[in-house]
Parts: sequence; structure tokens; C-alpha cells
Amino acid sequence: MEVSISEEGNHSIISLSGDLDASSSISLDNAFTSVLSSQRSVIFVDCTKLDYISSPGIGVFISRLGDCERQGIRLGLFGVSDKILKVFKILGLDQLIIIGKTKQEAELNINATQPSDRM
Amino acid sequence: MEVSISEEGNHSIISLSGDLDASSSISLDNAFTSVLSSQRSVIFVDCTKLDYISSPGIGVFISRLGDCERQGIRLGLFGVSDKILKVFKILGLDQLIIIGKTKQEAELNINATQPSDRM
Amino acid sequence: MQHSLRIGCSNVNLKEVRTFVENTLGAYRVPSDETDWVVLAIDELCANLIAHAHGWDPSHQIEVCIVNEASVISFQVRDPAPDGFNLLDYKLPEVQQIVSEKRNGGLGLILLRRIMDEIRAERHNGELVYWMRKYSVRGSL
Amino acid sequence: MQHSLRIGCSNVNLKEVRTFVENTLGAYRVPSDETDWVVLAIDELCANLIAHAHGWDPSHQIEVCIVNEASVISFQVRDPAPDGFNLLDYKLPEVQQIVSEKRNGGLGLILLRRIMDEIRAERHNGELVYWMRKYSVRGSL
Ligand SMILES: Nc1ncnc2c1ncn2[C@@H]1O[C@H](COP(=O)(O)OP(=O)(O)O)[C@@H](O)[C@H]1O
Ligand SMILES: Nc1ncnc2c1ncn2[C@@H]1O[C@H](COP(=O)(O)OP(=O)(O)O)[C@@H](O)[C@H]1O
Repeated sequence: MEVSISEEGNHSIISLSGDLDASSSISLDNAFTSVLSSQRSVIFVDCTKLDYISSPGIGVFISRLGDCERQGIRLGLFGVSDKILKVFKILGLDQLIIIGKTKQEAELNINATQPSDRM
Repeated sequence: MEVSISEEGNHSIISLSGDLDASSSISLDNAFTSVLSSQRSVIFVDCTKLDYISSPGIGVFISRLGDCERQGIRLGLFGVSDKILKVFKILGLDQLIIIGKTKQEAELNINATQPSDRM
Repeated sequence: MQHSLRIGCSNVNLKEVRTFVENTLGAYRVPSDETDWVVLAIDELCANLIAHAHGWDPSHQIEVCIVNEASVISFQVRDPAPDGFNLLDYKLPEVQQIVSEKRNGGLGLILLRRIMDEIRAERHNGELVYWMRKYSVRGSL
Repeated sequence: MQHSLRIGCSNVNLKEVRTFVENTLGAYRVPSDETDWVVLAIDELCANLIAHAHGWDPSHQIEVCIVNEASVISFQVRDPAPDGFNLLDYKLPEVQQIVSEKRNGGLGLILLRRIMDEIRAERHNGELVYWMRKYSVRGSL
């Protein structure tokens, strides 16, 4: 998996490409460490080029969502394929993290939701 | 299916050969009409050459067992193959009619059982 | 592959039905005790339709089809040097528990159990074999 | 037919496992959404063993096997001119009831249901199709 980070205005974007599995979930975790330290108010994860996800990747999202909540930072995924969405769904986690088809949609969803809604 | 009847001392024997199915169960029923009228105290059914049984054949045994009981006549099957026994078993009917591997065994089983046991 | 037989609605044709089922399953090397049950079930159903739906009218026809549909695929993960742990004895946590603890980990075996319909663990000469099947996974023949 | 892959216990080999499962099921023309689930389940199990049973020691090996076991056979009895009766709506009598009434008849559908694991009745253009499967009936490949 390849991970890249970009920072822009009030938000950071982590872009993922390839397979997020047990061997690569650490890269996503490291990316979170980096963007959390930059303290922007929203973190987007661009999943447009993400081909695969397994439980360690989902585990990173869950634990990092905890950090975001503690720091008052909003987290949104976009470009999530049906194949990846159904893994969240089989675990009943598709409502856990704000997901949009596009960055714009994720942004709208984030603005429509109060931080306190997502406890 | 071929059916033959022989009478000997206190018992009648109905011998079956071939397939006892919806087309042939009437022949078994007719054989019962005949041997019941001869009023011997035991009716054996020789199943040694019986290759197949389906529900109409079992239905004849059930209904004719009723006639036998009313007339105080004992009914026993022998030479029943495992293939045929398992059809009785799947219906929970392997205890319904006295069954022996050989005629001698069926005879012993009949003598060991009082008519009243088999209500 | 599909095999089919049409018969007129008369009890004399039941024998042909049984022979058809027996021979067709024989060609697929189905064991004879399994075949016996199927022969009986199909005979019962046909006898039923012949009598009750068609009043033994031999000008009416019914058809028996046997379809060799797809192949069954199973999966094994074999561990020649297992530790003592048996995944199947492991009590799965609740997803909600993991989420509320914001725990990173513990979802893998939950996914495994939700995906697979059957999972068995067997030891053969020290090797641990996890054997799995998902019913919807079938190969084309 | 059996396909197998051995890997050393390192997470970098999980990709190879996934590719192996995907390609093998692809060759059997398993639809890709079914394949996706199996790929995930096998990945989870292997990741689990790699981490918890073998502590990521790449000198330890585990093996993934995919077995194309047998063919699934289903049965149909097709009635082109059915009466209105649906066998599956019919409330089965108790065998004991039939026995105590010394009734000749009524066991056929009981047998059918005891033998078959699945029975469906479907109407297509006026034709009634009874579709049945017995899980233990499998053809050799
Ligand atoms: N083969 C094993 N040997 C020892 N412990 C195991 C084994 N497999 C699983 N476990 C235990 O089961 C837990 C759950 O496994 P899993 O659901 O895959 O989640 P994770 O690996 O993310 O913790 C592991 O954390 C571990 O404690
Ligand atoms: N296709 C059908 N059309 C109408 N009635 C039916 C049909 N199939 C079954 N039945 C009814 O269901 C009953 C049970 O059928 P079955 O178990 O085969 O026993 P049997 O034919 O020996 O009576 C029949 O007696 C009949 O009343």
C-alpha cells in the first residue's frame, strides 16, 4: 500500500492506494500520527485507490477515531468502493465513520453531524 | 413385483419379489385378503427377494396389521434387507411390525411378543 | 449438465423413473445408499402427482430432471506447527465493545466467522487443519 | 482437484495468499463478490496464525489449500399442467396418527420431506417445478 499526506487549509488528507492489510496498517497508523500533530480540524482519508481492507486497517480507523474525538478533530472517508464498504457493513461499522462518495459529500456529511453525535 | 402365497400348518406365507411401489401395492393387498380368509394364526411375509419399497407398500402393511389384530392373527416379516429396513426406520416404523432376518427369527420374535404388546 | 425423463401419468412408469434416477446418479458415482434415498423421494413425489394431480391419466406427462449444477469448493489453512490455541474455542468479543474501547484489533476472527458458513479445526499427526466452507461459493462445471 | 500454497509466517506474504485464492476461484468462475469474501476470510485466518501462533517468524510455514471437492446435484420434478395444490403448503400428518388409525396412505409426503434437505415449488408460465436438494448427494468430479 502507498500512503501520502497533504495538508490544505483546515484539513489534512491521507490518500491510500493498494491493499490495506496486516502488513500495511502500520503505515496508515503512522500517517495518522503525522496529521494529528498538525492539528487541522478535519482529517479526510481518500480511499479512491484503495483496493482492499482487512481487520487491521479497520482497527486503525477505530482507534484513531478515538484520538480524533479526544482532540475535537472530525474524520471522514471518501472514494470508498462498494467492495470496501461491505466489509464495514458486515461488521455493522458503516455508520461509525463518516463516509461520502466524494470529498464534497464527506464534507457535507461532516458538517451535518455534530461531534457529539458520533460518540 | 411378483407375489406368491403358500399355506402350511398354522401359518401362511406371502412371498414378494421385485419392487413394491404404487403400481404393485394392490397385489400385496389382494394377497392379504386371500391369506386372511384362510384364518391361519400367523402370516409371514417373505421379503428375501424384495428389492424396493415405497409408501403405498408400507401403507398396506399398516392397514393390514389392523385386520390381523382384529382377527387375532400375528404378522411377521423376514428376509428384510437393510435397504428396506431403513425406509421403515426413517418413518420410525421398524418396531411396528415384527421383523426377523430369517423365518425362524421372525417366528421366535412373534412367540416372544404377546398380541396385546403390539397395540 | 442436465438429464431429464418424461413419463405419462401412470404408476407403471414409476419403475422407469427409479431406473433413470439410479443410473444418472450412478454415472456421477454417488454412493448407492445416498442414491436409494433420492430414488425413493422422487418416486414418492411422482406417485403423488400421478395420483392426486393427474388422476392416473397416462395422456398427462410429468418430467423428472437431474441437474449436475456446480462444484463444491472448500478451503483449508494448515498449520504444521500449531500452538495450543484453538480458534474455535475462542469467545468472540462484541464489535460494539471494541468500538467503545476504541481498540485496535480483535475483529479478524469476527470477520472469519461472519464470512464462513462452516469452520472446523482438526489435528492430524500434530498438524492443525482449519477446514472451511462457504455455501454460496460454487465453481462452474 | 486441490490447489495449495505454502508461505512463510510474515505479513508481507498475505498479498500472495490473496492472489492465490483470487486466481484459483477465478479459474472456477466463482463470482467476484463471493471471491472477495473468501479472500478476506482466508487473509484474516492467515494473519491471525502468522501473528499469534508464529510470532511473525518467516522460517515457520503455513499452507493454504483450496479443494474442488465434488459436484452439487439437484432434482426437479416438473408438472406442465398442475392442479392448484401446493405440496409445500400441505400440513403433514403425524406417522403415529396414521398408524393408530391403521390408515393405508399419507406417508409419501412425509418420506419426501424427511429425505430431502430443501424442497421448493416454483411456477414458471403455468408449469409447476418442484426443486429439491439433498446435501449429502454429491457427484465425483
Ligand atoms: N493462534 C493463536 N494463538 C494464540 N492466540 C490467538 C491465536 N489466534 C487468536 N488468538 C487470540 O485471539 C485474539 C483475536 O484475534 P483476532 O480476532 O484475529 O484479532 P487481532 O489479531 O486483531 O487481535 C488475538 O488477539 C489473540 O489474543
Ligand atoms: N398434487 C396434489 N393435488 C391434490 N392433492 C394432493 C396432491 N398431493 C397430495 N395431495 C393430498 O395430500 C395427501 C398426502 O399425500 P401423500 O403423503 O403422498 O399420501 P397418499 O398419496 O398416500 O395419500 C393426499 O392424500 C392428497 O389428499
